[in-house]
Amino acid sequence: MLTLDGVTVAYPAFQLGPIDLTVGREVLAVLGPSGCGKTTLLAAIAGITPPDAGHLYWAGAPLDAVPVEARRAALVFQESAVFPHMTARANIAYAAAGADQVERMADLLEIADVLDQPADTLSGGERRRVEVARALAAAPRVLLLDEPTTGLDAPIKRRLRDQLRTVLTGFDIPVLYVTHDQREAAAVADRIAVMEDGTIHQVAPPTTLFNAPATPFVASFTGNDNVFPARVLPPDPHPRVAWNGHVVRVANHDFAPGTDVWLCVRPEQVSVLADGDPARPNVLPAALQHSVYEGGTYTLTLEVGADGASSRLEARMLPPALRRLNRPPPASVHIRLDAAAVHLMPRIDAASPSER
Amino acid sequence: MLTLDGVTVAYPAFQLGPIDLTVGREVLAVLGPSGCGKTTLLAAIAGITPPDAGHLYWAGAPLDAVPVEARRAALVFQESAVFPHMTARANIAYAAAGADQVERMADLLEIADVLDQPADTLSGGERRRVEVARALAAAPRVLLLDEPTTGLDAPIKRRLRDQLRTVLTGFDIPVLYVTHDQREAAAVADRIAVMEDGTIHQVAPPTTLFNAPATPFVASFTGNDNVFPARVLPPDPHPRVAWNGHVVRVANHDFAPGTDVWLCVRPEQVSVLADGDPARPNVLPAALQHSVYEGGTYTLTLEVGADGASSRLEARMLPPALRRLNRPPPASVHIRLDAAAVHLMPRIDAASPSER
Amino acid sequence: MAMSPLTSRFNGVRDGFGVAVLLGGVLLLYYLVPLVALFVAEPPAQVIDRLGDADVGRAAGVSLGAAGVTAGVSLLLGVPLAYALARSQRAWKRVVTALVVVPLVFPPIVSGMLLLTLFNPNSLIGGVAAAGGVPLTRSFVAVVLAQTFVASPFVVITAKAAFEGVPRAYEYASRSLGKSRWATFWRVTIPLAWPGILAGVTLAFARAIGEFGATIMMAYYPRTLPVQIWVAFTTLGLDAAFPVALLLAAISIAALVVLNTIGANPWTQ
Amino acid sequence: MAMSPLTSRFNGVRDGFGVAVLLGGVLLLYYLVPLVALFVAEPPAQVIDRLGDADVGRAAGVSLGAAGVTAGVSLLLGVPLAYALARSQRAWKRVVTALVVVPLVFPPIVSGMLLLTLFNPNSLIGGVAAAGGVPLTRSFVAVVLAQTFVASPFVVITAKAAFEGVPRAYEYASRSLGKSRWATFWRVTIPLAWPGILAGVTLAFARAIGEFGATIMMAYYPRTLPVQIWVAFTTLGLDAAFPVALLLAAISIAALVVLNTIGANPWTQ
Repeated sequence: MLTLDGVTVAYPAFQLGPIDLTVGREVLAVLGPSGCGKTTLLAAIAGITPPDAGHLYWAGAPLDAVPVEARRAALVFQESAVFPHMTARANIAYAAAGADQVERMADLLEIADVLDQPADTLSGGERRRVEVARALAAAPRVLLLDEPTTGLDAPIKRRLRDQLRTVLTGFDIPVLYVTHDQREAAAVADRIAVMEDGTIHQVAPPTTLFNAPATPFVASFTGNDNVFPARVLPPDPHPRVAWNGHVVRVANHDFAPGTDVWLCVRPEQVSVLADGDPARPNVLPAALQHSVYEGGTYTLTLEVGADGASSRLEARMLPPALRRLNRPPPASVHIRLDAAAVHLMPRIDAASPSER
Repeated sequence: MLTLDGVTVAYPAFQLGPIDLTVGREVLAVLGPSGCGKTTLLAAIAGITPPDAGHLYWAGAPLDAVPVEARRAALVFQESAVFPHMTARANIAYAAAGADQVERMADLLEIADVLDQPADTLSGGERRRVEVARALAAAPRVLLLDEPTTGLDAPIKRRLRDQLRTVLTGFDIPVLYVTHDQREAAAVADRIAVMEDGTIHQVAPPTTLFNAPATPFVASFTGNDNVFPARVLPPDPHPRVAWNGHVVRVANHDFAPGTDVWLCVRPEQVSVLADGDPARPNVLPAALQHSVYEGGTYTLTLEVGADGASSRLEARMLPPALRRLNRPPPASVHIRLDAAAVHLMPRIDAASPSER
Repeated sequence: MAMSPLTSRFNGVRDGFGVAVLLGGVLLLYYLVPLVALFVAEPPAQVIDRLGDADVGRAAGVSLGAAGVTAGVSLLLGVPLAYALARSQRAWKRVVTALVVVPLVFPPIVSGMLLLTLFNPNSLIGGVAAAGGVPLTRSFVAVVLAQTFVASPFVVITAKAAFEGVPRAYEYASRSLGKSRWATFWRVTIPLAWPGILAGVTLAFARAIGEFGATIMMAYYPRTLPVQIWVAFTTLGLDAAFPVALLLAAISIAALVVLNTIGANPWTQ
Repeated sequence: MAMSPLTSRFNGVRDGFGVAVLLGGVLLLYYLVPLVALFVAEPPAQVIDRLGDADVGRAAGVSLGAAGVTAGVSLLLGVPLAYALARSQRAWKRVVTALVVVPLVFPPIVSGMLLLTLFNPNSLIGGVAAAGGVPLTRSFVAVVLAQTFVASPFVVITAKAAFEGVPRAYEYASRSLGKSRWATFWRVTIPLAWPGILAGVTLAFARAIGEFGATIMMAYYPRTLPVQIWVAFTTLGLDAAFPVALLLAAISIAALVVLNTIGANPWTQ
């Protein structure tokens, strides 16, 4: 088990941390925009960048004085650090305890047929797999993957991602998997840590993170721009908020009545109805403005509100459901929000999250 | 209107074309994996790379002898070619006819507030917008965009994409928009051309391309791995095929009974039912093996088949539908395939497309 | 984030690299000590006195003048060649580049001898020129000829690298915006390559002003500063040569400062 | 796809760039003609005859021996310094790099004078060494000292660039796999930087063997090939010096061929 206790790395123009984090035998995705400090975090764990403050522990023992080569935290680099002057086999053998281990890793990552190629003749996907095989051949205590699928074409990326999930599950060690792709993070990880500007916003399992983001940044970075100001109402006994002149039932929360909050709901959780009964709870009239086909799914833009206040809401639909809806935009429709999927976040600053 | 007639560019290890293509006042996305010749195609249109064979025409007049600077085909580069020794304003003014045009373009692309910054202090997203503003300021006849959103973080990418769609629609000129991201292509383009190894597999509007791919490659590159061998049966009068021991009604087609074909159906078009009546057409028993949360949507893996033949099928579901299904894997379920969404492709080679 | 986390903090040079520091330190000391000696070996009064000498003044004039002309000629002839080399994919590019490098690796004395063979008054070219009143040896022109041969390749090589460092995307973008090749060259390519070109010219100037072997063969007269040092050393001894060397060293160090200020010193990138 | 479509076919050098071809062509011709002259100016028989001379043989021995030792010393001392410079972010990196460049831009005659000031038998160091039986001027050691000062920076600068060209990711990856810093250096860094190091050593060798200004000040005897050329030229004339120059030129061209074969010629990258 890897523990980070207040780990801080200070640069002139950027500071990572303080980071408190515990990683068990799991795949922890580190998700965030470029420059948020993801790679610096890996460098601190690997021992490349010593923290300016805070400590690292492995199973309770401090790591601070342990040099890179003794940490057993194997790194896989973004742009691939497969040694170009060796074959794939020599790369893996470089780290492996024996020749049979090379074969085992090659089988595991399905690169047995390219083992004797020079590294610089490998394709992008093969190179990443060789590097993962090499890292695992070193029998690491921790595996650190820095954007292992970056720069690959979509189908190869998908295949590598699925393969990594299978392989990593089998190894049962702490894995930090850095990525900027929220879909990849969700598909591959047991838990996701979302970072911005050197700090961690939230650490949670994928479904929690996507459906109950801790901050507007987490919502936005997980592809959810449906974040709106709302005010908590007294329960009736259902928890409720006032939003754009409507009363909306929401998931359980800890806010006192009268508190200003952010209301958020994922586009996938918004049901669009051709005919709805606005007398029923959480069924609201809406204007369907347009829909965009995004390859597989449709994103619908809806205007929702009453009494002069209104918000632009996105909904996601699959083609069969849109066919059944049968309301080409612009059209008047209703939306239904599942109370359990309507999540509240504390609203501290007054600015709209979309202005960030 | 831009016309390509048998345009071919031959390199020692790679050949583009022959390409026949007509681009009207539309956004044509050019979609394909890296190295498929997308950028070479733009270079041929811009006049940078003269074709070895074939001809280019603008409104019927040949372009072959027209040099780059006289083609009025403005290029926007993948890694951004904003001139680093100028401010954003000077970059746009470089191409513009007058100062008011600079302001107009800056307003259009929402970069008015960074106009006087040196280009090398701009963020990635700003740089792309400056470059698009500069290209449009030259009043081009054709706009050529080479992966304009590459390397940007997801939320910025989404915003730029939406902005480009709006701006480009307003300009009403032929736009070639090169990308490797099928979602982006679908969202931004009127038509999509899918390329592989220097040739165009299919040119079609997004929904056609995604739902009725011309080849297994197009299916795979648009995120659809549900491609399976099947055999055409005589109509009853519904068009039908035999697939894995089942009889499946399919969309209208031109294949003769007995023909070997590829059957394909997008994951979003597969309905998963808790209780289905297999006596009804296109309702098949299936084993739900596992489901993966991919951030917003779930991808379900199902085994479908009878009489010893079976296939692994993917289905995509939104969280509310999965909640209603209420069948945690592994489980026995049924799937229903909408006949109109089951598409057939010619099967020439015997290999499975997944072995490609 | 200003710095990449994987390159910004390498804290390991110290541990275990004592050997490197020791071996490298010997070398550094070997570069440093003569430099220190240069500035302390003779009392300033003696140096200033000797620099007032008319011979030294004349030699300084020849050196600066000839090196300036050499730098100008190298710029004028070298930059177009550099651009052609940088922007060509043809097979001749390799052959021509190899030819440009020849004067750089050639011993200066050999270069001087070859030029003397070509330009001496008994040769075809030298004879015609001398008859026309422009002697190509033992003249200011001879100094420029010698310096240009050994120094101009610096402009070609450095400017070529600078042009190669300007992504073609910039040029293609400019032309796709309707600007001609010529306008693109002046408004995009040259401004971006300028630091490298300037560095090349500075290097050529420094090389020219310090040139000895080729110059002494082509032009014992008029004396350049290096030749003056040699003459003073062989006729009057080390002490007499010293102040002239100090002057020449100062010019070289000034050129080095210019290079580092431009930020495009090709030696250190 | 082997080539990037935006860099592989630039068909425009020809049109409108006649000026570049003309100006550049003049320069190329100026490099080429002396080279041609070198190989045609004297009949082969005469050259071979002169090369049989005992003086020439002795000078060739001194030159090759001293340049070899210089190359070896530069490798041993220069590579560790280059690695320390390449892998350090400290402020002293800039200062030290500037110091290393000094001998490269210094006029050779000045360098020779400084070394002579330091190492002549009347100086502190030179006196002690001479008393110990190792005279530091007019000796083989003197030649090596002169050559090392002017030539060894090539190894430092070129090897530094080569080390900087090895991404640190490779070293970090190796160490994260449990390999020590030392093992990483030998198994990852050195193999990847090797072409550059070799190029630096070749350049240093070529510079050393052609060195004239510094050598003639430090060691008129024993004669190196360049000094031999100078002596032959001043005592017997151009024709007598020519065959020796041909020999020296051949060695330089051989070094150039080695550089281009390694594919890491720092002059042309």
